[in-house]
Amino acid sequence: MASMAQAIRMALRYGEEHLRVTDIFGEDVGPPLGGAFTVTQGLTTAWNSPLDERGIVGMATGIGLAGKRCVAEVQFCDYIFNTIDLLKLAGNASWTSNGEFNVPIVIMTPVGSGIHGSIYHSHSFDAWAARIPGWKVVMPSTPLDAYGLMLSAIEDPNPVMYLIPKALMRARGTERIPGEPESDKELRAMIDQPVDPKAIKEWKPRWPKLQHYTVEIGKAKHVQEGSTATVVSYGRQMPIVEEIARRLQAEQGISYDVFDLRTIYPYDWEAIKASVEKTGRVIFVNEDTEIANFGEHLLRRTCDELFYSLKVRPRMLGGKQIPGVGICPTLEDVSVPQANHIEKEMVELATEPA
Amino acid sequence: MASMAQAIRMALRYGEEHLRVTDIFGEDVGPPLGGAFTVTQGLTTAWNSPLDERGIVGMATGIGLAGKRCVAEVQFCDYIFNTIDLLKLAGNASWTSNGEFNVPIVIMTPVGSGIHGSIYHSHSFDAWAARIPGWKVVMPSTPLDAYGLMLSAIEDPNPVMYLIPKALMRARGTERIPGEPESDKELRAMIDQPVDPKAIKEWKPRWPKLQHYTVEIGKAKHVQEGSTATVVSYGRQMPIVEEIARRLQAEQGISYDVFDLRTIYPYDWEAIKASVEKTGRVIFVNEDTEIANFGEHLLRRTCDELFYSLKVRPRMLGGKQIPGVGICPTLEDVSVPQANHIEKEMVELATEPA
Amino acid sequence: MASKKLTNEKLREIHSLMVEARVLEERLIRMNKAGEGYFWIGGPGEEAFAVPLGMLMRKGEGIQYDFLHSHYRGSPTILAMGGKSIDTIRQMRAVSTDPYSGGRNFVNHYAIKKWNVVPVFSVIEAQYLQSIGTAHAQREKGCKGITIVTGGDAGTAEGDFASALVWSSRPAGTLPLLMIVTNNEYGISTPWAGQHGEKHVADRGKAFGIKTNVINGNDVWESWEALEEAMDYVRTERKPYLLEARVSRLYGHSSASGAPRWNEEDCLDVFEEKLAKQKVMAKDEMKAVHEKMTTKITEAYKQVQQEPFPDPTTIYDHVWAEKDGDKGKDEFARQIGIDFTLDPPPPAHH
Amino acid sequence: MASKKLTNEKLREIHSLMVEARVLEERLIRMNKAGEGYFWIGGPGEEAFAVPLGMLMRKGEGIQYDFLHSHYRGSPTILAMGGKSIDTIRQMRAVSTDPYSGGRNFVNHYAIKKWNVVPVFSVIEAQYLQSIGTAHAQREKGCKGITIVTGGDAGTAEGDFASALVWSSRPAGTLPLLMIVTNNEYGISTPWAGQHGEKHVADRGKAFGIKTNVINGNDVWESWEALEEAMDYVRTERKPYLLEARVSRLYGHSSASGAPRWNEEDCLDVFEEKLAKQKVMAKDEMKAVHEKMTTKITEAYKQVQQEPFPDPTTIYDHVWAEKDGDKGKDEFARQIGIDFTLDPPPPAHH
Ligand SMILES: Cc1ncc(C[n+]2csc(CCOP(=O)(O)OP(=O)(O)O)c2C)c(N)n1
Ligand SMILES: Cc1ncc(C[n+]2csc(CCOP(=O)(O)OP(=O)(O)O)c2C)c(N)n1
Ligand SMILES: [Mg+2]
Ligand SMILES: [Mg+2]
Repeated sequence: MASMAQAIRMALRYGEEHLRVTDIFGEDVGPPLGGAFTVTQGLTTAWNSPLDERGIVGMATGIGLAGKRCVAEVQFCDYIFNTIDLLKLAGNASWTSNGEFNVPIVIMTPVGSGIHGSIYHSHSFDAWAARIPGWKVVMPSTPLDAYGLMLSAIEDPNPVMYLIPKALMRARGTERIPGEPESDKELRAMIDQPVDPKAIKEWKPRWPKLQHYTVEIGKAKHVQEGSTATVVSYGRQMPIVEEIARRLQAEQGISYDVFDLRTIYPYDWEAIKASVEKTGRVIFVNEDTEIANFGEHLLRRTCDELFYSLKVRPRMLGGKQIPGVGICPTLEDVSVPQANHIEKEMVELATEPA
Repeated sequence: MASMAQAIRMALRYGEEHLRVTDIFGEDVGPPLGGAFTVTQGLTTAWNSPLDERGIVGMATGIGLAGKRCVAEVQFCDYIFNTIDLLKLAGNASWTSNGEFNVPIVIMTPVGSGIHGSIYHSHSFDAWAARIPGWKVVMPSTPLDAYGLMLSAIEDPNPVMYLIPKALMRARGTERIPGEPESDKELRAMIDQPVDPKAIKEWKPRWPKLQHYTVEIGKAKHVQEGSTATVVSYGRQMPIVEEIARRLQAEQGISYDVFDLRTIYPYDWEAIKASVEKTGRVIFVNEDTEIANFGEHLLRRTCDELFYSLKVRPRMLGGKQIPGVGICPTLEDVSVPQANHIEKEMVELATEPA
Repeated sequence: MASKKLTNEKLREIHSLMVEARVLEERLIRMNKAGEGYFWIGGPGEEAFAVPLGMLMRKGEGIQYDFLHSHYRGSPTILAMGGKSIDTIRQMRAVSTDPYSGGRNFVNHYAIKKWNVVPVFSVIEAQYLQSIGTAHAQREKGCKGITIVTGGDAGTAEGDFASALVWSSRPAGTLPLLMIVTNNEYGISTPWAGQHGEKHVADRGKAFGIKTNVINGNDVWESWEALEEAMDYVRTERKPYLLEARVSRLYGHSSASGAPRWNEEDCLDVFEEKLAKQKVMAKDEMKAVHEKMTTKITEAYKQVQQEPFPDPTTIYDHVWAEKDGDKGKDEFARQIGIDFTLDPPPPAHH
Repeated sequence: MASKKLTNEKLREIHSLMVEARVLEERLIRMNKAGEGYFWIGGPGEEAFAVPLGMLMRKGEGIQYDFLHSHYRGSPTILAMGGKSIDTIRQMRAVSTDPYSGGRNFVNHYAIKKWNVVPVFSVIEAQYLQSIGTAHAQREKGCKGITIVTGGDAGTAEGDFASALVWSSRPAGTLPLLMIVTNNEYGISTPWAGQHGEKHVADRGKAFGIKTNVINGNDVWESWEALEEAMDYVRTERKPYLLEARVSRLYGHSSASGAPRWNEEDCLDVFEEKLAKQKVMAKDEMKAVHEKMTTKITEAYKQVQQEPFPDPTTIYDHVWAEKDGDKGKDEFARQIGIDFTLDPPPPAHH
């Protein structure tokens, strides 16, 4: 199975071949590196930008205003924080102009902890992005969703923020991407750039026959059916939640209704609502800092509309409100929620007397 | 009574005279204008910066790192969004350096709607600021608090974000600032710069004998005692909430426990907690956009710690999640909560059957 | 510095547009003072430069035509392109018929898709960053269109101005970008002199090998020629050009400073004197133009007073690109929390 | 370009520091490859320039001394100032004894209050913006201290570099600021040539009237002289100076690119050859220095391996400035939601 990095690479290839993408750019996005995480290797329209995130976001916005489609990368979301004004502009161009212009662009950026990234390779961006109206915000947790969401993001006539959980960049999924060859080795040989600098120059990817496969923006994935408690997560915490839910079902017979939100805005409220009406128990899990966290929004909306269906207090699990994630694992492990913390909360949620 | 603009001006004067403030700066902060809202008129250490918010925040951070004290202004918080990375750095300098350095600075900026400011003079910044660890964040709603919070902000050895509700800039309070003369006219004659450009050159302020008066950062103001329902707000919505609470008490005998939070981080949880334990009903009111809103955090914490004390669903009232506040009042009035919306929610909160 | 290129007919056209722009702006200022519009900012004093700019642009939609990323002093340019005064008055009054923002934005914040006038944003200097994107889109082979961006002198202190210099002169792909700075020697109340160590803003282009020019933007002929030269260069060379035009600011910064008339050189006076001297137009003729425009603008103003304010529920329109005639409404946002449009407050202050 | 100013004693001191810095960095790279530290980035290849920089600084605390806003390649400068190799190894290993960040930050991210070394941040070019602030604080009358800021070539594309030029050359108050760009012709994988239209970064200072210089930073003598001249100028004139040093990047960008040895001019080889030729040091002597440093660093490395990782609860320390010995703990943050430090996961991967 393809890794998430390979999946996004193939989606971008599909984009430049079939969806009119003219530019894929950012710092070290073009040759010889093809992206800090190999995501843009071998692409025809990939090019290196100056080291200037404001320029990157401005460039993307302008390309969109000119009616062309591009995918721009901010190398790490940790370095996107000087562009919030520009993201706001891209998000409000349609609204301020009363619909004269739209900005059909994608900005992708790796987010989150889990690679010992220290203070400046561990930031999250989901809550921040949710605060910028006019953007759609997506975040895959599997390679197949990564592929499908990227195609949807490119096709969407609005700006789409595409967040990549960097700790899952190399993780392989369980579902094959349409067109992907059977063997991982074969796929690597076809689309992974060689490591040797000399070999890179000669190298040309051989792309599989990729197909049009999309994941609708705004639709959560019902990862596991259950009746006792609802768990809503996305990104890096998603596979952790899934594993715990599966295990607790097997070991303790607790039945979790598990959702991978996939889209942060506009999120799949119908799915959450139906589930919480059924279970009366809910937890929202992510790793962004916990004050004015996006999970707090979901919890508030739960109180707005489902308060009297709740059997126990609704929960939100996020990262601690501290200035950064320290590089030493003893620090990182207590700064953002780890499997043991998530499990404990999930158990409490399901077993707290109503 | 002094207006809020005059109160802050006097506080800054006290700061440069008694609290070692060496620099008060920003766009149009120095002569001849003395600030877009007259806040910095007549100050000895006020100077005009280049038109560069990143430079302003960087300059302030550097002054703080050098151990000096300054107050920098971003002319409107609408133009602070290209500096979030720098604000994060100022906020994490102490933490990343494990305590080697601290950054004792104040950044002040006008926020919010209410002056027909259209898309770019109506932004809020409270939820955003709450997402930047290492900062203390304050927001006065009266001139006296504005004075006391500014002195505390200057004295604090940490970076303090001082948010000024611009719609209240000219509002007068009911409590006199220590040292302030009895007559408003007298105060104006002493510290308001003349409007005539020629007169400005000659003009020198006559400062009243100002006194050391502080409002502790982290302490809410218990604006009105009550037993039925808790209302927590700050900034521009505060006087609106107060007026409604007073009126509803008189007209309908509803007894509200009303708090002016004043500090957004670290907020006065003890006060909120004690009140909600008493009333079992709570609403958090502000005007920032409602997704990942700071009020949602307070609501989440309420669910964390007080869920089983709640008699009815907890509420949060914020601005709509749209790309801006339109200039036409027909638009502004339905984009951020107005008195009628706040009143309706407050009544529902208090009267919903438990 | 009278150019021979400008025929008398063209000069009359320029004069008419300059007068219309001036009368329009003065009406906007009066409206603001009368409380019929909450904020004024605009272009009086920049007409001699800004009208030729609008006339010289290759006007149309798409990358084969010129893109304009304008600051908020662009009314003369928009009129010269063919924009209607009444539409600017509509934006000032924030009525629903405002074609540029539907009653949402400050006046002189244009957005005209069919002429590649991208939205004017209040955020100083961000337009320079966005301009590199439309210019990049115009690097397509055989493309004739160029991108033009305008901004003030003080704003060049933002790093974004430097970014435009860096990106437009990249050896890996130079951009067909005409960067214009209108230097009125002020940023609101702050004089240029204390804040800028460079003699001319334009000098900053030189290190990047960018062609530059500094001109008197109060002179119609000089402006016309400089713009023609710069546009030709950018259009044929597909390389950047940095043009600094020294201009006046005739009514101060904006309504925030009261918009009083300043004692600076008035490019319209200068132009009219030269037209008279060169016998292109008689004083009487000019007066007639002023009267005609005054009547036109007064009528437009009166009409706009009859037009309705936007419906509250329009706040959700065009959050998204339109799809199947849905006006890009964000119904999702509406359903979160309380929908204030169900309960708009009484119109106390309209 | 051998200067007479450098005595043999000084040259030996420089040599010793350069060797120590090099051996240190090579140890850090090995540690990273062995999984004893998660990320490496540092300064091998910049020693000929960076060691003189550290030696020439006016070292101390407060505005009378020089401030250093360094990028992440500053290890030779810090050693030259008197920093201990073992402390850098501690930061690499992220142990609790790391004096610069308590096990939080990437290696070579210094912060030394007593020598005015402000925190090194990973955010490229932000240091140029912060440097204007310490420089401004040094505008105080009679102040002798200056501010020095360092960064790479690619980073100058950020608007922040331009902001430093603008702010430091303001006529209303020029700044005693020495801006240094170490140009290794790369930003990670991206060659300088495609992204920069300017011939020299330093040329960008000229429009602002800023004094500039471009030097071969691989040469100790040239670096020493250029730095001395630049520092003298800034210190006495209280004006900015922009110095570009061409340097090598000997182990690629960072551990992210595998940190292989690159085939670029090695300033240490160059220096040693010249020292031998000039008979300042014999090859044997130099070898002894290498051996001594290798031993020193190996011992330090071994000691650090014995040192503990930081306690989980320290994540709340120093959020705030310390008060009454409270370590600036943010107890408030701890009490929100769940305190993970009560339940740290098993140390699977330390
Ligand atoms: C990023 C940003 N900062 C501040 C402002 C507030 N502001 C509006 S106009 C202006 C001055 C602009 O001066 P200049 O660039 O010289 O243009 P001019 O108005 O003189 O034409 C300022 C500071 C803004 N709109 N955007
Ligand atoms: C604002 C920001 N953007 C991106 C990065 C990721 N990054 C780290 S180093 C680097 C290249 C820096 O190149 P240069 O400025 O030439 O310095 P050098 O590493 O070559 O010394 C990049 C892009 C970052 N740290 N900060
Ligand atoms: Mg100006
Ligand atoms: Mg470099």
